[in-house]
Amino acid sequence: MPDFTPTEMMTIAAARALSNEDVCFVGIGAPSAACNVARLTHAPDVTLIYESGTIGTAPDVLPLSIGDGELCETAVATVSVPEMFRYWLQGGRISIGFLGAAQLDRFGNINTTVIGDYNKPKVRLPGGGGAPEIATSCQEVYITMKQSTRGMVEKIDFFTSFGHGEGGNDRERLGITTKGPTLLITDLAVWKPDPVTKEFTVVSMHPGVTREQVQETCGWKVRFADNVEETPPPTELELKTLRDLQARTEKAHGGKKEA
Amino acid sequence: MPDFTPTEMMTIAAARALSNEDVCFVGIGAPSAACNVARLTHAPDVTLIYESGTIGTAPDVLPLSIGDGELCETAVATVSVPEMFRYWLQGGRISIGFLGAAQLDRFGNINTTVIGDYNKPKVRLPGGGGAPEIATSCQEVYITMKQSTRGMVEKIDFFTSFGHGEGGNDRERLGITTKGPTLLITDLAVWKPDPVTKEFTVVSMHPGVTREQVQETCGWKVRFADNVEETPPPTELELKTLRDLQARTEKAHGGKKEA
Amino acid sequence: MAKFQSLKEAVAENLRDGDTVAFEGFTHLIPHAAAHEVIRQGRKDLTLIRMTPDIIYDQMIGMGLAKKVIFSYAGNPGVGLLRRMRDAIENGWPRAIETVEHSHAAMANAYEAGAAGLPCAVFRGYRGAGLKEVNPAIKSVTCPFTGEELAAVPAHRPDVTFIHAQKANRRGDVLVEGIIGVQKEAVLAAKRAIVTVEEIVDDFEGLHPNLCVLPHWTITSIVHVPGGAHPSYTHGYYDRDNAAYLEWDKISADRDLFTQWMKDNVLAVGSEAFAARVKGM
Amino acid sequence: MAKFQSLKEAVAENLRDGDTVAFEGFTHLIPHAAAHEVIRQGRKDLTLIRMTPDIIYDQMIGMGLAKKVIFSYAGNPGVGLLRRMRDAIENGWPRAIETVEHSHAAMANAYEAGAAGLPCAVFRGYRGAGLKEVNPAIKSVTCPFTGEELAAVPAHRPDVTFIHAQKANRRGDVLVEGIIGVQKEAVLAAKRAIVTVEEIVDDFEGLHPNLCVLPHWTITSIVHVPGGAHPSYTHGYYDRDNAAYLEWDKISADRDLFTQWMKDNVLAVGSEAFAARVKGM
Repeated sequence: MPDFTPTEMMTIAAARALSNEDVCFVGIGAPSAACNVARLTHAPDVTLIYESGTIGTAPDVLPLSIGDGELCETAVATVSVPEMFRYWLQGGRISIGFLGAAQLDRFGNINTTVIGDYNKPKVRLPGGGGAPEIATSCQEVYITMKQSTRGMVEKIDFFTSFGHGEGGNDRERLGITTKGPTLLITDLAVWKPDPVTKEFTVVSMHPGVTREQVQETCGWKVRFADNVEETPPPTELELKTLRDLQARTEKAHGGKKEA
Repeated sequence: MPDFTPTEMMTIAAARALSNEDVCFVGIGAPSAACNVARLTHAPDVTLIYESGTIGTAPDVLPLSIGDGELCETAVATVSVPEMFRYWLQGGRISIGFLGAAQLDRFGNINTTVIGDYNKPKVRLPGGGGAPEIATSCQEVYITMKQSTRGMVEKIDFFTSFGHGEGGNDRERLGITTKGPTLLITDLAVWKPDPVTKEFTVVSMHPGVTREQVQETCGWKVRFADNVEETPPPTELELKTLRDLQARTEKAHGGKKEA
Repeated sequence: MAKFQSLKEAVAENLRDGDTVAFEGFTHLIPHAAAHEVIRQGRKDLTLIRMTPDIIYDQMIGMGLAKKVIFSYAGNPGVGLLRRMRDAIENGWPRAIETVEHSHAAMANAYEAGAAGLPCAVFRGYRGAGLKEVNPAIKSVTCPFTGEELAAVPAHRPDVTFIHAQKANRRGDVLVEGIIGVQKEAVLAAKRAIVTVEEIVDDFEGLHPNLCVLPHWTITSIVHVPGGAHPSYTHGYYDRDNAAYLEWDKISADRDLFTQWMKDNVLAVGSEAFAARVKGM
Repeated sequence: MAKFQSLKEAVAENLRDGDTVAFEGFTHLIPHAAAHEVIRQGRKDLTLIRMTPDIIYDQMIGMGLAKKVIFSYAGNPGVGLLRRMRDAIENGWPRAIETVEHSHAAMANAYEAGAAGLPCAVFRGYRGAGLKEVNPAIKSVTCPFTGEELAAVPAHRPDVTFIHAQKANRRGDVLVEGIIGVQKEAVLAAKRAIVTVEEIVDDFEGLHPNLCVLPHWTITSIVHVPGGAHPSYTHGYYDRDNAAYLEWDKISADRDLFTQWMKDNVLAVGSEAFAARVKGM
């Protein structure tokens, strides 16, 4: 088993959740790395869409923004941003939306807007961007984030995007027909919502991770599935693909001025 | 003064109403000929838009349909039909909409839908196409048609597109802010709406035309302006431009199979 | 995911009696070959959606396939009236058809709303227009900010959309160029989309990024039918057969002449006949 | 009709204190040179509209030009937070600003509605989202056919829109290529539109018909500013200066450092400085 970091494990576990048939709406950071590792390993035909309007893109390095030039150069087509949000996202064409979170609760509700009160924020975060509609228009939502008690909280300060509300059939009650968050991949574990309560439940822990570590880094009382599996460690190919991608990215984004 | 037909006079009088600053939404038949004669004579910079999505087009021959290939080949840009109707027509970007009519009343209301009852038509005409919104979204509407008591009627059978309703400030009452029909050009005369009643009034008769002829070919009691002018006859250049255009068109549309 | 198949297979697998179907192409790229295959397979009780019914629906209506037509301009462009459609409306021949009539703006917006996954389209339209009185599918919503009353029509959501396009690549992505009409919207609004193309190429290498390309996962079936738009045209391949449009006015004026023409030119031949029709155009 | 003029003239003639203004470009083609000219001319009390405020509005806000920002994602893309915007919101430095916050979908739809001449945009959005509770500009309409409640937001109608584009021709038509974002919509929604371009060419001969071209009669003013998007990029001309985005995180972290940087790099120089900044990129 090769050495790997928890973040690498998180990215690779997320990559594995994607298939050739998926059409993914990709955010920046971890989701982008995961989607491109999938594309470069087991899912060469996965369709990656960035909200800048680039459809079916295949960048050689990870973009720094969701609108880097390479996304357009390698895309099947690049459409306007209104079209992206109307025809492709709202039109129900996206199977998987990837979201990150500053704060997350056990029902997959996400806050990336403010810490503290909205009108007098302690910290003004970037806000939702595409997230409010990604969360409800994609057929499913996958969430990736590193675990911390600051991030995984009992109660989020602001509902940037809706997951399962207070659980159960809260989505249906709002008339939302998509599945919402069906997968949470952290640096320690893989979580899935309980079929009835919709509370995220640990179904797999990454190699060497203990239940105590998962609980210590999570702000709510963690539920574990009856049979918690061990996440298969990264393969040599997965790890090499991710590291090569990151090395290419590092080199490209160092900026030509410094070069 | 060269010889010319009433239809030629009509087309040329319509052409003269256009300027370099105009952005015209062009229908097929007489309006298309008029717009292109304007472009080929005194208004080389007039912008012609066809509802097929072709913006700023400059065809060498008149199209048979509003979507002929040459319209696209010579256009500044060709956009989708939803964009054409949303951004360009509804967006208020068109200064002049040209409309023809199967039936017209004295207030510029047009019928191209049915003769007789809508549900049991005597004659099912093509319908409105773009006309209902051209009539209300263009800054002004110019109407061209040949006079006949069948066409210029006391009461139209169907309101395909709205002119001045029953006159006066009917447009304002419906919340319509555009001017509506401001010019009617027939094979016999030029008409403008009375500033107050909005009834079409003859302001100019084509060379050799009498008041009796205008009245005989019109189904309502015709109002004449205090000073009815004589339409200046076609110039040599205007006539040559129109006839050359029509000759080129005839040749192109005869169809290559017969050629 | 796009399947490459024959027109016969594509129609047989995807279009059922009673379906709501759109054949789009705004003057340009009208999918005539596909319509002829549908006529040969004898589909019944179709609801036909199309901005400009044109010759293509005149033929389908005249052959009795349609129970309802949703449209905005029923003319033979630049020529005159659609005589088979008129005969069905005025005289019920060969069967009575229901019509749902809109303006172009409403139809274009309804496709746009369908592609956008919305239940209805909202636009500024039909002010003072008579269609509001005769078409119950025209309603309104009020702008919650200004109080303005805007028109609303149901989104188009066809069971099947047929279009004709210039090219597909081997993955099944489709390129539409020139007068692109409402084709992208009609495809994205539909449950299933069938595309006939002039040409299948290896890849779209070198294509400008902002062109109208429909990714393979938006298409159900791709069929190679050179000339498949005739007598409409395909930008970059062949011109509009204006003479055929003029000729249609005569053929369609008479029920017997029409019936015989359809037998000879549609029922008795296959979609491979289209290639010859555009030779030299 | 587009006038060709200097950036100084274009800003002086078209932008007034108190105006509502959009500087658009989705990561690509952000009109930095135009923003710097506005800062030099010291416009006040602006309402700034932009999906992603980015460095461009961080600078304008930090220099005290803005009284209100309408936005959907206030981050330094791929880097982190916008520190000058945060300082204004959290601490009122250099002045308090009002914020009107939307989702990307809402902002994109609001531009689309502005271009389409509508008073509001209607879309399926904000379901279960907290912004509905804190932004009174988010309302709803009910679909008259299905009863579904849809989100509605006011259309964007800026007094002035600034964009940067690849090319203008001598007539004043403008070509935008690559990631086209909401630029066409932002221009068509605005009362006046100012476009900085990399290059002015004689004509657009040979251009594909379906590209994003804004005709000259939709543009108020065209200004030739090579490099005018830096540190954003212009597809076909120069790449994104990612290092500058990373560096901004440090500059903007400190009020004094920021102020000094703005003096040296904005106030003391002219728009001709941009060409040098993209040399070799």
